Amino acid sequence: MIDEELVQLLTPEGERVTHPEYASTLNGEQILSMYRDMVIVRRLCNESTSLQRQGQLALWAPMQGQEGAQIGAGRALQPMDFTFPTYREHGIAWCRGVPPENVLRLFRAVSTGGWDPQKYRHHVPTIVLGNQVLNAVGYAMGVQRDGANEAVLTFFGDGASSQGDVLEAFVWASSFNTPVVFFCQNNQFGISTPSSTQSKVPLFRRARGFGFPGVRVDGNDLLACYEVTKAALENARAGGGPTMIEAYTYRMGAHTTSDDPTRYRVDAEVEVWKHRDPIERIKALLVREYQTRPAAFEAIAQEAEAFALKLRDDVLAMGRPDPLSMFENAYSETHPLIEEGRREMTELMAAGGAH
Amino acid sequence: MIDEELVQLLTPEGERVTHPEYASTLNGEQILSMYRDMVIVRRLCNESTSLQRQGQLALWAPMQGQEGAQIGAGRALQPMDFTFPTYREHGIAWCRGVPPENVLRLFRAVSTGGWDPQKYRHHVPTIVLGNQVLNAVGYAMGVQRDGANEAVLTFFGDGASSQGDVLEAFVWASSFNTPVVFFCQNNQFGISTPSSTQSKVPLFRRARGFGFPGVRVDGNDLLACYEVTKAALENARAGGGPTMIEAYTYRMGAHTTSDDPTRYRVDAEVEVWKHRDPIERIKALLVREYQTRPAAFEAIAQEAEAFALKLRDDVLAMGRPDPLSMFENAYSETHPLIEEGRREMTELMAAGGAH
Amino acid sequence: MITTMTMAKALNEGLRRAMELDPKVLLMGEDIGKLGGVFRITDGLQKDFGQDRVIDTPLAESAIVGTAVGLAIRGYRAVCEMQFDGFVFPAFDQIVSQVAKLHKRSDGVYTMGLVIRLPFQGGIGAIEHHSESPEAYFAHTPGLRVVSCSTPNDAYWMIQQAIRSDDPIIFCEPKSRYWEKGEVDLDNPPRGLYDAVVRREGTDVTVVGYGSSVKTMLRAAETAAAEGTSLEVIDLRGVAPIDFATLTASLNKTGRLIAVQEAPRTASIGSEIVAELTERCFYSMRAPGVRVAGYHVPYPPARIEEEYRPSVERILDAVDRVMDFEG
Amino acid sequence: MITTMTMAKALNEGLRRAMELDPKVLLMGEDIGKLGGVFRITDGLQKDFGQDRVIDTPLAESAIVGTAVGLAIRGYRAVCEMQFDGFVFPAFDQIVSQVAKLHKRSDGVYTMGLVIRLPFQGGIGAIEHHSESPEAYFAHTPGLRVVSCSTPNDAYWMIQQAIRSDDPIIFCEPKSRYWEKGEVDLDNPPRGLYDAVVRREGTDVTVVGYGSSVKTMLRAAETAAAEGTSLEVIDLRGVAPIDFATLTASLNKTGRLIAVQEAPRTASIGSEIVAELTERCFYSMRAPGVRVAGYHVPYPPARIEEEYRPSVERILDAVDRVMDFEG
Ligand SMILES: Cc1ncc(C[n+]2csc(CCOP(=O)(O)OP(=O)(O)O)c2C)c(N)n1
Ligand SMILES: Cc1ncc(C[n+]2csc(CCOP(=O)(O)OP(=O)(O)O)c2C)c(N)n1
Ligand SMILES: [Mg+2]
Ligand SMILES: [Mg+2]
Repeated sequence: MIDEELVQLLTPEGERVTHPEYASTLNGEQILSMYRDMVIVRRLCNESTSLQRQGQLALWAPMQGQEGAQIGAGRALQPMDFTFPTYREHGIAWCRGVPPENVLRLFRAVSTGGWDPQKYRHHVPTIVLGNQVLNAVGYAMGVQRDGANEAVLTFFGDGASSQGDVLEAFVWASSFNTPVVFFCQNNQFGISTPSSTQSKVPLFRRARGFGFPGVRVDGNDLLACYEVTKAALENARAGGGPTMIEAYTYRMGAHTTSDDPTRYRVDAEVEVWKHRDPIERIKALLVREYQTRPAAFEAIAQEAEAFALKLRDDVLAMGRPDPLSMFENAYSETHPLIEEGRREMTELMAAGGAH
Repeated sequence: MIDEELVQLLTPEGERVTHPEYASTLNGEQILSMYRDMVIVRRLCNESTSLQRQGQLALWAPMQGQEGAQIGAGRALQPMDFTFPTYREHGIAWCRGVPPENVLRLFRAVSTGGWDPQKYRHHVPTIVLGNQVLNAVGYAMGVQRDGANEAVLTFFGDGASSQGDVLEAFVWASSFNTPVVFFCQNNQFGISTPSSTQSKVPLFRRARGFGFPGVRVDGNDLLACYEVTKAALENARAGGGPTMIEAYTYRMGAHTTSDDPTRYRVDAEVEVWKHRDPIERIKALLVREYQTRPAAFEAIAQEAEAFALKLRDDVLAMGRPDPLSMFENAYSETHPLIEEGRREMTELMAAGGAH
Repeated sequence: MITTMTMAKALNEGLRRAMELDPKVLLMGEDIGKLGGVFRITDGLQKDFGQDRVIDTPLAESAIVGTAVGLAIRGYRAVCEMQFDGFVFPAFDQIVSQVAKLHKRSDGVYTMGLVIRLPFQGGIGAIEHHSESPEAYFAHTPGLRVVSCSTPNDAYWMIQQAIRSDDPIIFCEPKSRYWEKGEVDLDNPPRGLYDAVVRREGTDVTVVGYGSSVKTMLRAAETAAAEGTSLEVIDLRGVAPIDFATLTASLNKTGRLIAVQEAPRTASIGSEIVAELTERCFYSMRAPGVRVAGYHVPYPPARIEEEYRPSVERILDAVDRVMDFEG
Repeated sequence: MITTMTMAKALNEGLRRAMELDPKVLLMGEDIGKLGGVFRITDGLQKDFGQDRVIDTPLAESAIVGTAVGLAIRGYRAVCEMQFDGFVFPAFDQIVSQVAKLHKRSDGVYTMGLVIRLPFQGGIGAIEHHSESPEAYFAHTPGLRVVSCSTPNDAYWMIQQAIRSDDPIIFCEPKSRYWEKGEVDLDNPPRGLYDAVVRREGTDVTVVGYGSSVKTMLRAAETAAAEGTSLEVIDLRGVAPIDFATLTASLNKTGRLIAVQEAPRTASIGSEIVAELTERCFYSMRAPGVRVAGYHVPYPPARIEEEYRPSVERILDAVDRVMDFEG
């Protein structure tokens, strides 16, 4: 992984390296707190996978391996910034303060959203690849018009980078110089499709051709992800326009719980990436540089267990929605077909089992 | 127009300049013959504009100013290559051998196509911006599968360069290394939209970020357009993959006969570009270097006049299509709604004016 | 105040008024600023409201609608112009997947108060992709609303009502009527945005349509009257939802129904009207409802478009059919 | 030879057979190669036919269809897989503007012999955008054809017939039935691609639907029979064009009509069936045709999807309505 174009501040072994443009500004306390975030969201992913296996979730999209990218980017945000996720940004949702059980509502198939996006300044998940990237640029146009000191951070994957919507978003962000940062997690795969199918050259280079900077960062390096995102967001808030960040990382698990990655990738590759685990890397740094004690790690591990237990309880407590709720919020204003549908369903429920 | 990135082989004054990568390979006879093409397609545009003013065409999309780009590119093609135009590639249609009156069928609103695209290896005009660029890449995938020694040349404008379809086509062409050349005529405008709205940086730079070369060529320089296109097509046929060519030119006339360009551009700009007229430039070269006599130019001018007269006659002879023809070729195979519609219309025509 | 103007001007004035009343209203589209739009509907508005409120966009419809969604999330009300009906399709995904669903997906937190203006239908002798009638696609999509105006007065008021609505609205403008004049009452909005209106009373046949068809239906009614048949002409206005109360009242009176549209017939607004009204008025109906629609072919070259579009002749032919119906 | 297999396997075998018979047949889509598609419909085909004929594409639906158009021009027959119904919309523009129109625009020179495979309808407990029923959009579009299979035997034969067709076909696969088994006759194609088929004969009510609804209708017919009402269940198969001859024959017998679909009701296939059949069978009808459809809301979260989809209960409720109809 020696790559001149790759911003790295920490080696896989947890040793610091310097970079001409970016320096780490985080102190030990902050790093420990971000380590905690990473451990918790990984625990969230593990727990969700078991919940799915036990039939409690319809699906789960795991993000193990991408904790460095997401906690790095997520902690670089200011409270007033706004984020536009895909279906895999559980780490970002965590950083935004979305109650974790709400993240699971979509996957438990009790909601098509999950949380109040204005309250947490975190858009609902977008499943149609690339749609949210244009929505983010539009939001950023609103920020501009309000003269607000805010930035927008939007996510997409290496696969989605081929969608017209993402590429049109690049055109617009450049044309209107909007305060938006494009955060592409290149986790090397669509579902089975390797990122080489989407591009023969590193993805971050696309940005330059649209007239704004692209940066490739080691997505498993929390410190680098944090600094690169922070700088891009600051630049956006200062009127400097868009940046594209390609976080070069690896999806350690399956695409979703429906996926069987053994069909398209070899174990050896997964093994290689295990040695680049973003969490282990920070742990090594904490031990080496900040003399963090086993007890501290142990406390976090315990916290994560407690977190997982509570998460499980919260999820199991999520009942089946009232079927009549499908008529709520389909429209803002009254609509005759909504009234009719509600009436029909109510009658059917009342008649229940007439046949 | 001194621009290091711009390939030029002839100055606006018709003086030759050298370029490190491209040299002109055309002899005097060829240049004269291409001069003739340019004069004729300009005459075609002038005649069509008058025809439209006289109510004989529903619309016309003029291309005056773009003759260098189109005849340069069009003459660089091999017979078996295939081309995918927009609605403005009258010069390419000419080079492909499409009967000129057929080009006007769309604009006389007697057809939604106009010619046999397989016979002339020139696709029917595409009006929905960008659609044809993906179609071209698909065709090139077919060429690849056939192992044929052919290339595909597809056109689009600076405006269309913002469409998702064009950008997805870049992704695909790169991913599959298809034998396609993207020829973007940057004539500085969408309708009223300046090309700076589509991109803050020269358009040709986009290609590089998708993993293939982009070249900017002086679109008013016939010689340069010819050589750059020829090289790109040869490279494509040889398996070298796609190239994007940005022909930097200027639409001297209106967007279409429905347009009023005085609303969005100043006369002074148009004047500047008149001095860069692609036809005058070649004429100057022919006079200076090949001692072409006035009589030769005169003969071409007369040929163009005769051409225009015939074109006019041919267009005026184009009758209104049989309304029943709308049912032809809507489907390849029988379809009950087509039968029904045909029957209904036939009855209505027979009843004609019952009320 | 009552004044006379074209539908194009009425839309322009309606947009102006909406922008004056609400600083969150923005216009977006291709060539809508300096040029004033290819139909000049936005003429002069960029000059008066600036480039930040009347936005000349890059040429990409998915992006026009996709960014309008983001602006809605931020509290703006974007009015997006699609240059022509045939160019709305690149934006179809954003419309169906995001515009129509985000109010629901955000549990009501977001309002998608955006308007997509669509110059639609044919009749102007244009080349292809410039004369489409895509309204059924949108009517079929839960989460959207569709309306169409047929007079300058409606144009003036309906565009303002649409912009004020918190739901996303596909606003269909019959481009062949842009240059026809009519009276506009600048003080009194005529009626609710989705209310159908009886444009001519009649007793024998209910003829219902919208947009450019309204004038054609009125012409047919005149001829029919001369021939002794009385047509009740209804301008739908609300294409989705449809004001079935007004239609039912009419059909219960006439017992005969003709639905007129330029769009092709299969799975269309006309299908919906006939199916639903048959259910509501079964015993009043003296003949089955009949649809007069575009044929099931790609929109033809303009020289023969009048044979494709519902004409007075074709409506009268349908009148004969429902009047003479014997089963 | 008659053998038993799932619909998924039948499609796989049908594709394999089509590829064996015609070297111009190509498959394109996301994850269809190595992975065999998320539903494994193309399992093993890339291994046997190579990467040039079973093409794992970049993730862009407009490009999948847009390049399939170019391949058709070059003489290939591309079978495009849309991973899920909800992801066909980025390709909508290419489908409506090019696929549907190029045969016409080339004056018949090009044939657009391409197939767009669409796993559609709900019932698998998926998250949103994975359970849509977009068939009406395509049925409304001249130039396209739409079919849907409901049994493994039909799946096996219809996919081959669709691939052989020179017209572009939207091939709707009821994903909730992929894993249900049935007999496949490998030698004798059952009938024409657009022919409706009576799946169960009956005398009181004609119940018509397609895809996943067929099984639901058959279940309803069983219950109804027990309650003394005889339903004739028709599997549409051809969604556009519709085989109205078969439907008319049935309706003239029963006099009562129910159209069933998962898609929302407005301007839908059900609207078309009711409107057209009312015109054709007016005097045979003892009650107005009734539609049982998805509600006019975005597809709900899967935990309550069974209340959204037409259920046996809802069909029987409609049966009561048409049997008890008094106007
Ligand atoms: C428009 C669209 N097409 C297809 C899909 C199906 N799909 C869901 S996720 C996925 C892969 C996306 O890969 P990438 O963008 O790299 O994101 P990742 O899943 O790796 O985070 C696909 C094809 C979709 N959601 N949207
Ligand atoms: C998808 C789509 N949107 C809008 C239009 C309307 N339109 C026709 S030409 C044009 C400008 C195109 O500019 P450019 O691509 O630079 O080509 P040029 O006309 O300059 O040759 C526009 C907006 C269209 N044809 N297709
Ligand atoms: Mg990925
Ligand atoms: Mg241009």
